Amino acid sequence: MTVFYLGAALFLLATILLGLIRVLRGPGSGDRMLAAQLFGTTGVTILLLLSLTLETPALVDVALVFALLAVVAAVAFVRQHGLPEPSGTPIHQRHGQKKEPDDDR
Amino acid sequence: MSDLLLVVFDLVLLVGLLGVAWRCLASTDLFRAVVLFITFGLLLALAWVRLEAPDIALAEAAIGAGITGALLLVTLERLRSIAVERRRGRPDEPPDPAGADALLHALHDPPPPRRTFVPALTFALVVGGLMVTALWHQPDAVGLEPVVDEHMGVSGVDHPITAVLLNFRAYDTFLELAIVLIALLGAWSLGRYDRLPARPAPGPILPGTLRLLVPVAIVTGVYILWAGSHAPGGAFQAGAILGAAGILLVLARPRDLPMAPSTPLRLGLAAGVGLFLAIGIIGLFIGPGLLGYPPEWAYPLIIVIEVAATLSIALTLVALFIAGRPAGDDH
Amino acid sequence: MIANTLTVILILAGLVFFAAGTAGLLRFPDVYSRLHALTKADNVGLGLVILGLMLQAGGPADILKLFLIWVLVLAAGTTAAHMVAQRTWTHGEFESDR
Amino acid sequence: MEWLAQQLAPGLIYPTAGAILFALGLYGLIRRHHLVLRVLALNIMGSGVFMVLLGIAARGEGPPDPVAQALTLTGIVVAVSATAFALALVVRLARITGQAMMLPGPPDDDAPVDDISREEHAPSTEYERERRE
Repeated sequence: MTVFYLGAALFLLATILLGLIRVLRGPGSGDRMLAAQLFGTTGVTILLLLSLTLETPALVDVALVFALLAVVAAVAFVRQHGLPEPSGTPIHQRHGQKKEPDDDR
Repeated sequence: MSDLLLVVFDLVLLVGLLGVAWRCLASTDLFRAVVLFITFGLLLALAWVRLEAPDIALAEAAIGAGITGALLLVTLERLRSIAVERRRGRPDEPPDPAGADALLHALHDPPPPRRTFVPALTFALVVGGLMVTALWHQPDAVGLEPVVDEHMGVSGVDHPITAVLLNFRAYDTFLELAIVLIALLGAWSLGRYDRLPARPAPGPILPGTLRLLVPVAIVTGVYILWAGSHAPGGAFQAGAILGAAGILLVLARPRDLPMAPSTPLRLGLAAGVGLFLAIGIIGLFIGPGLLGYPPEWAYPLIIVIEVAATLSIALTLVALFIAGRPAGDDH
Repeated sequence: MIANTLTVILILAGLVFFAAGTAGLLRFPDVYSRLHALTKADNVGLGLVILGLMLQAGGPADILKLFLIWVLVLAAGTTAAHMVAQRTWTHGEFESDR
Repeated sequence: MEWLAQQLAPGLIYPTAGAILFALGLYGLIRRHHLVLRVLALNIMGSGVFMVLLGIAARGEGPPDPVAQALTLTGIVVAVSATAFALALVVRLARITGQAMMLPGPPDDDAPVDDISREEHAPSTEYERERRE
């Protein structure tokens, strides 16, 4: 059983390293943030599997903290452009313009 | 079989860590560097787990996932807004001539000039090589584990790391709390800038998540603080979790909250250092020395100090995140 | 024995979802479809692994903690996906590579 | 196989990787100019140091050295507050000079500070306004 958990953790670690390609390539910042979010979930799973492999129950707490705080980076990400919304347009109106007017970059 | 897999796991993890650090420092796009740094923190927590340090992994989880990432992302936002403001110029002044350039540089760093390549590489190789040789020739030692183990009986707690932090080497922890406070004073001395404006939540999901997460974060923080006396956990980790919850609130608040009243805020920020010092001085007169406790009083005193330190660390982290003096206190 | 077999099956199924999530992240053409791959596959993957681990847990407290982790990750995943989608929708996609 | 597993024990490879991380951070610190990247490089150097400490603490049989772990915990909290302070300084510098960069060459040591910011950086309207107040 230990070997199985460890193998599963190793597999998940490999998926993280593969997913790094998306962070490196982008192209948009949304893609990068999404990849980081996926890594967070994968990390939680690895920690849970390791807690059984290494017989350290405290790792479940570590996983709990990761799960709890995974959202903070995403919320900080959406606060980028914390500037007031340009010209106060409703959020969905500006879809369809492929490129933003360069105003708030 | 299991040993072999562990070795493979270690190697893959370390290769990943080094690769992420390398790509992070080689990025021209700062946002990419920050996301890679967040990933670096995650992998680092796994490395601490492999080094049998769940306490450190817990702290890294709270700080790496919750605080550093948000701090860096918000710093990028501040830099961008500064650049945008400069480019727009003020209505009563001509626009900044360096404006467009400044915007380009705000979130991008051009590749470094080639002439620094050889000296930097040589310097880093020499330093790294010296460290590696020194490490390989260092003899194995048991360290201080037996000494700590021997004295666990008088420490007042059951978890060796908490015993070291709050009893055997209490002065380290005391000075560390002081440094955290000094960092905050330094940030405050820079003025009252860059308050993040409150924004209405984009849709119903964020407020709902907040309503779930913030109470759970508070309960988890208290749980981690309580667990510290007998298992991995303690004041730093709890403080970091509560601080991250506070940062989440600052980031996601839909409207401006009333400013924290000045005096209680300052009392809370200084509570950890102050209480620690007070108890330490009392120990000088009735106990075994400065920052020492009589063994029978050790447990309650440690708990009191830990609660105060948790509060102070959490408040300080949030205040460092906001990075400006509270408004209206210097008029 | 039965519990062990079930655990192995559940975790393997979870790993398949993780692999699918990563493949989607790498192969899908734009950020919205990647979002889709990630939030579906990833959370089900974690759910299956946690279900498998619950069978090995020591007591009700451990089971509750595992369940709480899953709920928290679900909430975080939902929120993060919504935030990223909203941001991309309003601010356009390629601003990171200017 | 046994021999290999023994050679690659965590007590050896993690400190080595820590030393490499330190060197990598140093390299980045020297070469990159943007201050946020420099803060990241400093953080990576710090992580390398922590990894060396914890790796050495985990050597040998039995539980790891709690003193080294406690020191690392202290170090992490100090590192995060120092990072926050450094980032606040970066933002302040960007407000004053318009750039979050270290300039490639050293400024003239004899020049008064005001002159440096005026000559080497963009002219800073905000800085001026502040001084007028």
